[in-house]
Amino acid sequence: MPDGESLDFEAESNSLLIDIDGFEGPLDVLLTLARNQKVDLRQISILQLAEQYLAFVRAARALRLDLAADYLVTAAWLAYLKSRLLLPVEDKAEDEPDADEMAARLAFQLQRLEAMRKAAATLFGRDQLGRDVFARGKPEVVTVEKQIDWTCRLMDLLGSYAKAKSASSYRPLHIERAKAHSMEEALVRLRGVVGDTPNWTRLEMFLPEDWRNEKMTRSAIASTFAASLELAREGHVALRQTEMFGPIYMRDVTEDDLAPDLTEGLDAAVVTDHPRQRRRIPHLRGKVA
Amino acid sequence: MTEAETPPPFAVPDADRQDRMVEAILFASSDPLSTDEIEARMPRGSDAAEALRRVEAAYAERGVNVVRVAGKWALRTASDLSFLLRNEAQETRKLSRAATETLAIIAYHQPVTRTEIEEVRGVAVSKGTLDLLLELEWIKLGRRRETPGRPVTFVTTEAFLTHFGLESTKDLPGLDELKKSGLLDARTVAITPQKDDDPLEADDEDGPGEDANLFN
Amino acid sequence: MTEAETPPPFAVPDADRQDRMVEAILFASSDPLSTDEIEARMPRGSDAAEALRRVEAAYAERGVNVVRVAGKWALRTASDLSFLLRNEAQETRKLSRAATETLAIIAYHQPVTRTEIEEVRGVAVSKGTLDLLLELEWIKLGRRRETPGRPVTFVTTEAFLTHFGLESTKDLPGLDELKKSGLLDARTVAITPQKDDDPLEADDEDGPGEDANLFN
Repeated sequence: MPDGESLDFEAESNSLLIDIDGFEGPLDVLLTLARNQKVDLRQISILQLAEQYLAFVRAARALRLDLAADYLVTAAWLAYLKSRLLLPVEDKAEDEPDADEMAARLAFQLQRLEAMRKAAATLFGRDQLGRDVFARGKPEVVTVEKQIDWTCRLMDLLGSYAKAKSASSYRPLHIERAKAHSMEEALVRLRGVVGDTPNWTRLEMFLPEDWRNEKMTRSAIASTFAASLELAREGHVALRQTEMFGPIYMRDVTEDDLAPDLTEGLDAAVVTDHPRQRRRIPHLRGKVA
Repeated sequence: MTEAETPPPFAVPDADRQDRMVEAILFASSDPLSTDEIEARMPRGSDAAEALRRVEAAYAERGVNVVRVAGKWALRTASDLSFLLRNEAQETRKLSRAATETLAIIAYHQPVTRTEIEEVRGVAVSKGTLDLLLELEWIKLGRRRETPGRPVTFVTTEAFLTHFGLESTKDLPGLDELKKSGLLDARTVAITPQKDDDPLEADDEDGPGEDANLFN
Repeated sequence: MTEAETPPPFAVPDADRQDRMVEAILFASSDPLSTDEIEARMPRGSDAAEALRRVEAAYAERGVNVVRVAGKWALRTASDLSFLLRNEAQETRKLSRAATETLAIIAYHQPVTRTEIEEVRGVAVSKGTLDLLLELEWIKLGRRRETPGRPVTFVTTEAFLTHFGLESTKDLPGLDELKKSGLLDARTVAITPQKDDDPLEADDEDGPGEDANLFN
């Protein structure tokens, strides 16, 4: 290699080092180095190229230690290739690839990359739409008047009905909140009869009409009972139960009822004016039933 | 691209070239341009007004004309050809699943209210779906239901029968027949509650495959 | 065309009128149109291909030319007048070297897998690069390669051809020479580290070898 070119390379290789971040991997560096040999890539000396690359990596490492792994792997590979290229051909082991072939492949890869670079440059050097050549600035929209023919076959109709029908019979399982007659509702209802119930009347008589079926009546009894307790506590009604689990009667409160000694026959809860009374009410449900 | 890459700074382009420039400028512009705006884009010494007159004349008989709009210039399709820019397309489209299902439910349950359709489908029925079916004249409004709110009901039409080749809606196969014909897929049939009640019967029918179906 | 069975409702327009129609249709559209699409818009009996040839010739020297892109026809401003139209140029961000190279590799090697792109470039292709090209609609996904792992391939789009004014991917500049030189042959190169293990086997990669089945 003439001195002049060698110097060129020195200068180039300095800029290579500075430019390392601008290179996209070892192949990029190799291609640049190969270009520096100023020969057709097909005739490139892989041996020289390997030497130059190794020198480049050495120098780069001296400057910055964090040289990317790719560069080092390629360096190792090239060092190996170089040694293989230098060895006499007879020493070649059976299972190892031919060094010349490896070199040829590297040369091919560089050529190919170079070719793609040129192709990219040519491509982007073409007249580009919107940069060099222009389409109509105000395209006239072609209005499409669409006439749609909707079709549906009988089979589609039947199939979809069958699906809809079977889907609706198998809704996901939801545990619905049980319907309950609230004490508030019962209270409103009972307050309505206060004053109109002079005689002892069974509590069941005050249940709302639509709660008298088998499933819902327990809830209504519970709430009505609780409401009656509340009204008794407030002093509006009197309650009476003559035996355990016996029927409960209610009537309007009278003067007599207000006397403290007349607690006989009444549930203890009625006369106890205890603030926690209402909290205990839920426990009574079972008894009412 | 090559011959004129660097036109001498003061050489005025010849008339022919000026015409080409006006054409290109008008073509590429999204808005009408005034004579001054056009001239401003042309090399110095060009006469846009002259060029525009020539270009206007050149295009007078063509499929695209140079027209003046609001004192500015633009290229427009010749008015006698505007019909070319309307396209009539006939398209055959399959009815959507929602529409098919809705139509089917109306056919089987008529007269049926929207709420009832939704109950069967388990999802809301969009107004668009009903509108489409009404527009196709496959369904029409029936009597109002004499319940609170007096909701409208939907029924199928003659056109519906004609389209589906039915004598009457009574000819529609029942759910059992649908099952037998395989329109209900095996999976859904396998988990019908009646069969659950009687495991022996289910066993007889489906054999050991039954369990597998449940989880498929 | 079909004069015997269905006589056209109007007389077939004469050549001059057909030319005007082709002009109008091409002018109206900013996207390329195929001969068939153009003919479909013309009255029955028109010969769009003939008219297109005449119109193409008529516009050859004008400021707006008829060009063939992506196997279709379009009107474009003459490229020697681009300097006039700077105002119309959209701001396009300059593509990175990685993106332009990747696009070129896809264009010349298509269909091509990501791994193959990486082999050519010698570096990993960042997702951002492919995303950008996909977003520009210059590339799209092709068929999966029927090799182990069934990798997706990338191919260029019609928008790519339109943008670069190419009639087809066969018209890519220098394609024939590259093919002749063998530079577009699928060949795996030893330097790619992951292929170091067994370069001979790696060679087989493009044809699905017997080994391929082991991984399917």
